[in-house]
Amino acid sequence: MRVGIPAESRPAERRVAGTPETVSTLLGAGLAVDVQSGAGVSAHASDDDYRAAGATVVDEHPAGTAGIVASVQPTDHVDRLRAGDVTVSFLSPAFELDHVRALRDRGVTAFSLDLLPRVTRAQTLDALSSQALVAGYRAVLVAAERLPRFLPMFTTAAGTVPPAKVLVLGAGVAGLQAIATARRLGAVVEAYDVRAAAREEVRSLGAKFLELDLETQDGVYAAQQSEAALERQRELIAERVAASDVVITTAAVPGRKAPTLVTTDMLKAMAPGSVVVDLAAETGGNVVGSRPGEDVRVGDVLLYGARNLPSSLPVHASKLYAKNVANLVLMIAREGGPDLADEVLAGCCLTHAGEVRHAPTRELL
Amino acid sequence: MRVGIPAESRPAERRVAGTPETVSTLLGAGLAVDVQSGAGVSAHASDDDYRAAGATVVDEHPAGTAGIVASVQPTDHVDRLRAGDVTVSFLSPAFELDHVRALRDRGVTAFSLDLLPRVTRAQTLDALSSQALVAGYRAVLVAAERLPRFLPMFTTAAGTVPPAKVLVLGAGVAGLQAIATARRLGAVVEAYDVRAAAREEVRSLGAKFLELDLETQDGVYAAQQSEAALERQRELIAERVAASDVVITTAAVPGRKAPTLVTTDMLKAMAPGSVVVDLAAETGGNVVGSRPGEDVRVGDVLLYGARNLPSSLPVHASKLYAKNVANLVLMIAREGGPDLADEVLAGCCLTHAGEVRHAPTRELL
Amino acid sequence: MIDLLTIFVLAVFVGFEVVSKVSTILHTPLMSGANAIHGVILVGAILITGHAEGGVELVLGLLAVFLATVNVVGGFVVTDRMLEMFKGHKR
Amino acid sequence: MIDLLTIFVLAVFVGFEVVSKVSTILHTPLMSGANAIHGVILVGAILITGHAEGGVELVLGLLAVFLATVNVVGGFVVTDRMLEMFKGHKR
Amino acid sequence: MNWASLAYLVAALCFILALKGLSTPRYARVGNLVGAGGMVLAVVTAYAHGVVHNGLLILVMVVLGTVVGIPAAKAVKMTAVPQMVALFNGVGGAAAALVALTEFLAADGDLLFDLATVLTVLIGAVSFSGSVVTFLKLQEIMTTRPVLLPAGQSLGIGVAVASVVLSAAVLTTSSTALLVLLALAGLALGVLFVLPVGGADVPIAISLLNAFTGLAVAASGYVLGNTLLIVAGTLVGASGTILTRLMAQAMGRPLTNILFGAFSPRPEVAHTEEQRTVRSGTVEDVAILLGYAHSVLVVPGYGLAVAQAQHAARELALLLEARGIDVSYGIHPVAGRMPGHMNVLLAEADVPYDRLKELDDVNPGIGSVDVVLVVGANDVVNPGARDDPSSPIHGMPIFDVDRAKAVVFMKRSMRPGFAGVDNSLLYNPKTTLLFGDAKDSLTKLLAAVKQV
Amino acid sequence: MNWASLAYLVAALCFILALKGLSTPRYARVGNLVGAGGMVLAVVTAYAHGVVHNGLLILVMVVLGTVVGIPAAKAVKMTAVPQMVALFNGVGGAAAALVALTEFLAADGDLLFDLATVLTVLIGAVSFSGSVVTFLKLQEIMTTRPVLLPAGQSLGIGVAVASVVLSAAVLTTSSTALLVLLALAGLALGVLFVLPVGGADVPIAISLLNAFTGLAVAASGYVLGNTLLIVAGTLVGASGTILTRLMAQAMGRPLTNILFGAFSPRPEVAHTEEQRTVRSGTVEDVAILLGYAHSVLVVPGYGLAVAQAQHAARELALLLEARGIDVSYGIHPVAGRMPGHMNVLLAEADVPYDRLKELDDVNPGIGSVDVVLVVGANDVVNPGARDDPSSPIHGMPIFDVDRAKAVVFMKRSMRPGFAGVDNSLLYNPKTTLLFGDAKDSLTKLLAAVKQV
Ligand SMILES: NC(=O)c1ccc[n+]([C@@H]2O[C@H](COP(=O)([O-])OP(=O)(O)OC[C@H]3O[C@@H](n4cnc5c(N)ncnc54)[C@H](OP(=O)(O)O)[C@@H]3O)[C@@H](O)[C@H]2O)c1
Ligand SMILES: NC(=O)c1ccc[n+]([C@@H]2O[C@H](COP(=O)([O-])OP(=O)(O)OC[C@H]3O[C@@H](n4cnc5c(N)ncnc54)[C@H](OP(=O)(O)O)[C@@H]3O)[C@@H](O)[C@H]2O)c1
Ligand SMILES: NC(=O)c1ccc[n+]([C@@H]2O[C@H](COP(=O)([O-])OP(=O)(O)OC[C@H]3O[C@@H](n4cnc5c(N)ncnc54)[C@H](O)[C@@H]3O)[C@@H](O)[C@H]2O)c1
Ligand SMILES: NC(=O)c1ccc[n+]([C@@H]2O[C@H](COP(=O)([O-])OP(=O)(O)OC[C@H]3O[C@@H](n4cnc5c(N)ncnc54)[C@H](O)[C@@H]3O)[C@@H](O)[C@H]2O)c1
Repeated sequence: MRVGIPAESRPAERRVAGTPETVSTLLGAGLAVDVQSGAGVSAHASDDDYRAAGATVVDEHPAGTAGIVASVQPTDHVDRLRAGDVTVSFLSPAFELDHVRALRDRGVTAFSLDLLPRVTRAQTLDALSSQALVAGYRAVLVAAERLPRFLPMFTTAAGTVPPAKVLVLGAGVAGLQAIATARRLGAVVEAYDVRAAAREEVRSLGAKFLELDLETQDGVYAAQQSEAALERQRELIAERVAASDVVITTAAVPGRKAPTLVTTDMLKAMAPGSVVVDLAAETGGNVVGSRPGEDVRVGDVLLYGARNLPSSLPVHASKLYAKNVANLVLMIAREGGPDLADEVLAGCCLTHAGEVRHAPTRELL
Repeated sequence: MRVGIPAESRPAERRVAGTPETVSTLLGAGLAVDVQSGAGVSAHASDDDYRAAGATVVDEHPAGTAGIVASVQPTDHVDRLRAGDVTVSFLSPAFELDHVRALRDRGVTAFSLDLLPRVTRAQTLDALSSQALVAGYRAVLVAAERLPRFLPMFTTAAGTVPPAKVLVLGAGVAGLQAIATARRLGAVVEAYDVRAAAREEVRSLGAKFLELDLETQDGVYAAQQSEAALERQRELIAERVAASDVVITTAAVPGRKAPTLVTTDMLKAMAPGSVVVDLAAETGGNVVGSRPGEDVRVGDVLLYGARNLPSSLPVHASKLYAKNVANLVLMIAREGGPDLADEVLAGCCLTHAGEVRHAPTRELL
Repeated sequence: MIDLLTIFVLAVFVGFEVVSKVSTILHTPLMSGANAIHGVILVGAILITGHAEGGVELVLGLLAVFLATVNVVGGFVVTDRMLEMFKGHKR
Repeated sequence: MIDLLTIFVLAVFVGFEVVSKVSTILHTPLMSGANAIHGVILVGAILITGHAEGGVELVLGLLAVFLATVNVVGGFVVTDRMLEMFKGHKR
Repeated sequence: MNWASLAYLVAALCFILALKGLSTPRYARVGNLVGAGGMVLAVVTAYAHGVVHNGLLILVMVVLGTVVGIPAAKAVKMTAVPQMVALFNGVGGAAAALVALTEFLAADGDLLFDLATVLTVLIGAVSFSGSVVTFLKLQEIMTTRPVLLPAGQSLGIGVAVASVVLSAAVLTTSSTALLVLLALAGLALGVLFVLPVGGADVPIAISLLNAFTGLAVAASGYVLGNTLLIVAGTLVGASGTILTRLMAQAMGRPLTNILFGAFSPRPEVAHTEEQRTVRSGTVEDVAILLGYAHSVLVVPGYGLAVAQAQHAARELALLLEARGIDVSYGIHPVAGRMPGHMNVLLAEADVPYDRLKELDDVNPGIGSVDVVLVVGANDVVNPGARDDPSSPIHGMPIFDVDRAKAVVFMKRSMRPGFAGVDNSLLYNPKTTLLFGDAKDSLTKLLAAVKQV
Repeated sequence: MNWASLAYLVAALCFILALKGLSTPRYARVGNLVGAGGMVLAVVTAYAHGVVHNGLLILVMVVLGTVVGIPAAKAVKMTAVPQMVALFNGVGGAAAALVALTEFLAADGDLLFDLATVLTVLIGAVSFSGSVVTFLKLQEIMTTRPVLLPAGQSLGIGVAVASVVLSAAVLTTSSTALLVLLALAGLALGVLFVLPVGGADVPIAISLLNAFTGLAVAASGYVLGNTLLIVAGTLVGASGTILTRLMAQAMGRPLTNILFGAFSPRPEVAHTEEQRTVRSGTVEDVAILLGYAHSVLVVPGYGLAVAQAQHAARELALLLEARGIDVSYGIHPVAGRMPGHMNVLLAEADVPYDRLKELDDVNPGIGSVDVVLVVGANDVVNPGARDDPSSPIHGMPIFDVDRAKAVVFMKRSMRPGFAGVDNSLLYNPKTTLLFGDAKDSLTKLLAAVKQV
């Protein structure tokens, strides 16, 4: 079977779904690999590197020639895909309904990494985690860059600089990594999450868990909360937001618009020069007024809406993503084609044989 | 006596020589303070804040009205200064000879913080140190931001990311802080400096000192090296530069052009995506081809020439600088006017009563 | 008599003090070693048998000598085997 | 005689063991306490004086009683004073 | 004073030094040898100085005893050593009783002599029969569970009272028959004493019986007027008592339960724990395990993070390294709760990167690792992920720490990890569990390793 | 066996327990009281049971001794305690010698009796005169420096030989006159023994003389046939010997130098150190100082960074905090070699920010800080910066740690810090120096504090 790695075409996407390293892996498993020329340029992998690893470098997008097309963003050229072709990417189906329809109509078997069930066995395919790791790390760098203050404390002959206070809202993978990175840089960190398990996880990174008088949730993912509950949460965290120099929000509920946690009034109560990074900006935003990829000034506060943060670390984000993809491709190709009885593959299969298999997406269509 | 704090006018200068905090200190010592309107805006100190601290907010530049004008960059409006007026700022006399002449001719008593003798008693006035602290910290953030890789190591289900290798050349105040910050972020750091004392200082931050087969220097400041010695140094460090993901150079010899440590060939030998930050770009550069304030691509390597890095952290850079300035002003005003018999004041007095008192500058004129 | 009592009291102290800081891993070897030491009853057995004039006393005495010898010999040997793990390893 | 020797040997062991782990700060108090204890020579002094039939023996004995008493009383009191720093402070 | 007394004194000295040596790992072996040397001296002295008749017969018995004792001691498997010690202890007790009995037959003495005789015979008999029963238990010739006789309590009290009455009778009548009866009562008492003692407590009972034998020997010393027996017996009695208490403490067993099992009205119900047994150790055990290892692998997990034990782990590793032990860290890709969780913590504690090993670095050579220290990890070392296809975590790669020579597992309880599945490694005979907060345990371990 | 012997045995027991108690801070006081109790029991027993004549006179002397002893012990300044102990020790030695002499006059005995007498008299005399000389030295009535007599060596050897000859003579002749002569020789020997001992070694000499007195008392026990004296004397002799060795070790002095000062051909030249003396302590001293403190201030400096001792410092602080001791860190603005040097390190070791105190937080209340732990700092605690206008660092604000109750200074040598100026704090009587690499010292301290 032939695996195709296209060059990404969406704006500001600097990652690539295959690296020379994973090309070797796939070849070792008996697959052939086509890489579109220039696919790895932003991730500092040249066509020559791919060739050295054994890939065929092709000029055209591999849709229609490769049996499996693996990309970061939803594949271009759906019109060239043949029935039975397989695609692997982040599909964000809720935001890409047209694309999903096209895939369905052409009889493509589309796997979306954002639907992957988070069972132990699927950890090596878990691209949501690997990219959230990147996002969490970058979020802190982005904030530190924009902050007119130090994060760490310094006692110097010219006076003492207190450590910056960082508040992280949402302690999933990205949130935890943000906590860890901010702590490394010497900030005083506190964090909040609705899930009960988060308390211990936050503390396990040496940060303070914000105890709010709110109901907590069990389970691995957060469930949708009522508007009343969110309102109450906003009230309770307002004071902590005002006391912070940096706020990083990462709250998400899978398949839903991100919950609104920070209002404009709350921003205005922050000290001049404070920075807020909204990692959920692309899915509706945790902060009112955040715009993906833009710096917005709210009074004397800077609000940055994240847009594809993993792309800003293209080498390593690609390394991790490509590894996830390769593991998934190997699983798909194991018996010559995807075994949809397998819990993991079934979970992340979006369309197959003319059907949308993911129930929430089917409902949206 | 009246102290004037102007708004800085040079491009990209975001610091201010007085903060509401230091205004209070100066007032407490019986001085009056004029602050030019908008002086603190980039450092997030509003006119109201200054007023609240007791300063008079004036519309005009305080030159000619205040007895002591304290600024970050050399004062504007030298033509308005009166004989006997005092100025305090970073003067970088070697690069500002016209300005020095003007000060001398007008009979101004000008103190330059970059001439301050580094004796124990002067530590609270040591703005070179306080601003180098900022520069060292920012240099790492700037590099981390530009690096397409992680600095820290991560062992994850999608593979292991090795820690970035950071090389710091020159381990003065800025270099040491860069070492510390890079280590905090999880990088593997090695450093080199010509001064013998630097070995232990580098190790005291948990980093590795690069042992080169070169002569070391004693003393607090580095002395000018011969071109042959520098050539030999470049040869020896070439291999370490090539092995590094990030290089931060901070080497300086007071009053001289910065030594050239990294050549274009050395840059080209680095891995694609590597980042080099040249903190000495404004004084001639440690890296061939660096341009202050600009990102230069050399092959697949990014070379950033630093330009006024402290300004990119305006709140805290101003806080520290203003404290240094206030301490100096208090020393100047202690007996109604500067006591030039005092070793510290004498050391940093550039012009006085129509004379250039700093010998090296006098020679340059 | 008071001397024997004094000896007893002092020996109790020595016994207490000498083992009071033993580490757990040595509990069993120490027990075994102490066990071998109380095999010193062999001395008593030899003395009475050496003075026995035949009959019951001799038989009992000889039995005692046999049993005590087993205690002594077996005790020291088994202790030594247990302690092989501490044999000459570094430091 | 052998009993006294045994007592001596055992007492040596007890003496060694009992103080072998003393911390530096207690060196002086321990020395002082031990000093008070050897004032037990007072017992000897009382015994010989109690049997002395007058003359030189009585004088020497009484002198010994006096000196030994000073040793005992002074020793314990001064030790106690030294140890005041360890008085009932926490734990 | 004669040369024999002096030789006995030297032997006594050897015994003291032997016990002293046996209390520290470094000198334990030498100590045992010194003890054996003292014993040879004592026996030779006794033979040369004290034997008037029967010299040859005695020699024959000594040779016989040696011929029986050495092979028995050499053949026994290391796992069967406790029952062997019990047996040796029993014969020692019997010998003491016999010696006193014989002397009682041969000589007349005052009340104190009789008292010492009574004590020797009684305690020696108790020690003998008790040791035999513990032997049977440990050898699994009889059940290892506590044996609770019907009316065991009344029986125990009855025999105890009978012994006291008989003792008094012997003291007043000096009757040999009564003394023999007393010996029988002692035998019964020994059996009753040990029967209710269950599995794990048996070694403690052996230690106690050992101390008893020591006392019997000391008492026989009074009977014979032999200072060496007094000193050596007392030494063993005293050190054995302390040791028994230490052992009970180390195992967390109240000594009184064991001591008075036979006399307590409602004996403790045998613990109905799960079938699978776990072995939990003390900090000292682990310290010695570590102190004598050549290579140690630390496998940190989420528990290390929860306990914030990274600094403590690092300190311990440094200490071990300073002793020339090779320490590395096995970092599992999904240890903790976020990617790189362990990296962040260990970097904070300044663990050098080159000490961090991944699965592929570790697993091939794990068989030669002496001790694996699992610090708050669980799922990532669960052999079920490798061996049990029905396990929900089957297929996740793990550290094969069950293939290392020994495993120390630090956690707070028997609760499972994130995946909620049971971990067979906990029940592995190679595994020593160290319960408690990881930071606590590591800090204690640090102190304990310094003592080794 | 009579009640008196039993009472003596109990008293002996009390003495053992007393020594045991005196070896641990927690039980030291109780130990001393137990010892005193044993003494009262022994003395009352002796008086009640052993006195035939002169009862009243004895009582008078005891009262007299008490009247002299108690006020002397109470009045003495804590700094003068060593010489007081020396004096008490001396009178004890004298008493032992007198007792033996008196018994020699009164009774006849065999060779062993004579030998014991000779030993008692000789050792008692040495102990007496030696103690008196040490008293004079410490009280500074005579010079504290080593006194090196011309021909001191030959004199010492001469007197020693004379003592041996005299002893042999007494044993053969049983002459009282010779015994008195021997006593005089002993007095001379004591003086010669102590004269060459200099300043810091004097306490070690006292401890040795103390052990001597113990031995003299034990020997007198043989003379009188009193077991209590034997046991108590031996105890003191043995523990005193060990203690002397420990003291010499703690001070890093080779014991032989002190022991054989009088006999060594070329006595050590008196150390010509600077006039100012420093006090260097052991890890145990500092551990106890810390263990009994309420508040501790850690002042880290460049040396902490050089030693990379931040983790060790943190561990120690945690241990102290766990004991309820208040620990904070004094962060000087220019500690280290770059602004914020200490911040970086302490953050790495995860020291909470709220424990970091600045100059203004610390100095006002520093008088109530029990112990300041200066870890590799120097210039930032140099009182010269405050007090000495001629100092090159005059004007730099410092931590006024010289105003705290006690200071522990950890560094490797007497070398100055960055500024190259001498630090008077090193010579402050409040200061204990702990030489060595800061990390090493802290790690040892950690272990030692756990023992306290
Ligand atoms: N790394 C990731 O990205 C990620 C993300 C999500 C989930 N996971 C999952 O998390 C698991 C990670 O495995 P793991 O071995 O690191 O952890 P684990 O399997 O969750 O086991 C952690 C163990 O630590 C013990 N523990 C907790 N607190 C402790 C304390 N204070 N002191 C001592 N022990 C303590 C717990 O036992 P006691 O309660 O008995 O003390 C528990 O058995 C895997 O199942 C993985 O799939 C990983
Ligand atoms: N913070 C800044 O920005 C900066 C910059 C430049 C200069 N300075 C100057 O540096 C000084 C800082 O004061 P400070 O008190 O921190 O340091 P310091 O005065 O330089 O003293 C450091 C002390 O640490 C000891 N030391 C070194 N290595 C050690 C080790 N491994 N273990 C134990 N002790 C060790 C040294 O004594 P031994 O050799 O005897 O061990 C030395 O006395 C000030 O004079 C300041 O003006 C500061
Ligand atoms: N099984 C595995 O191996 C595995 C691997 C990685 C992650 N996970 C788990 O997946 C879960 C989700 O991780 P993720 O990063 O994908 O989450 P996510 O991106 O879906 O959400 C981020 C976080 O936002 C939180 N959140 C939602 N609403 C919130 C609100 N109103 N206020 C505050 N916080 C709110 C969520 O609880 C979540 O922790 C975690 O529990 C993580 O442990 C499991
Ligand atoms: N006395 C005080 O209180 C005090 C305060 C702050 C700094 N200092 C000292 O001042 C000194 C200089 O600090 P700075 O930051 O101002 O220095 P700087 O900016 O003048 O120079 C930076 C570093 O570059 C090094 N350098 C020069 N040529 C080099 C070459 N060819 N290769 C490698 N390195 C080279 C120098 O040795 C110096 O360490 C340091 O020694 C510092 O400790 C003293």
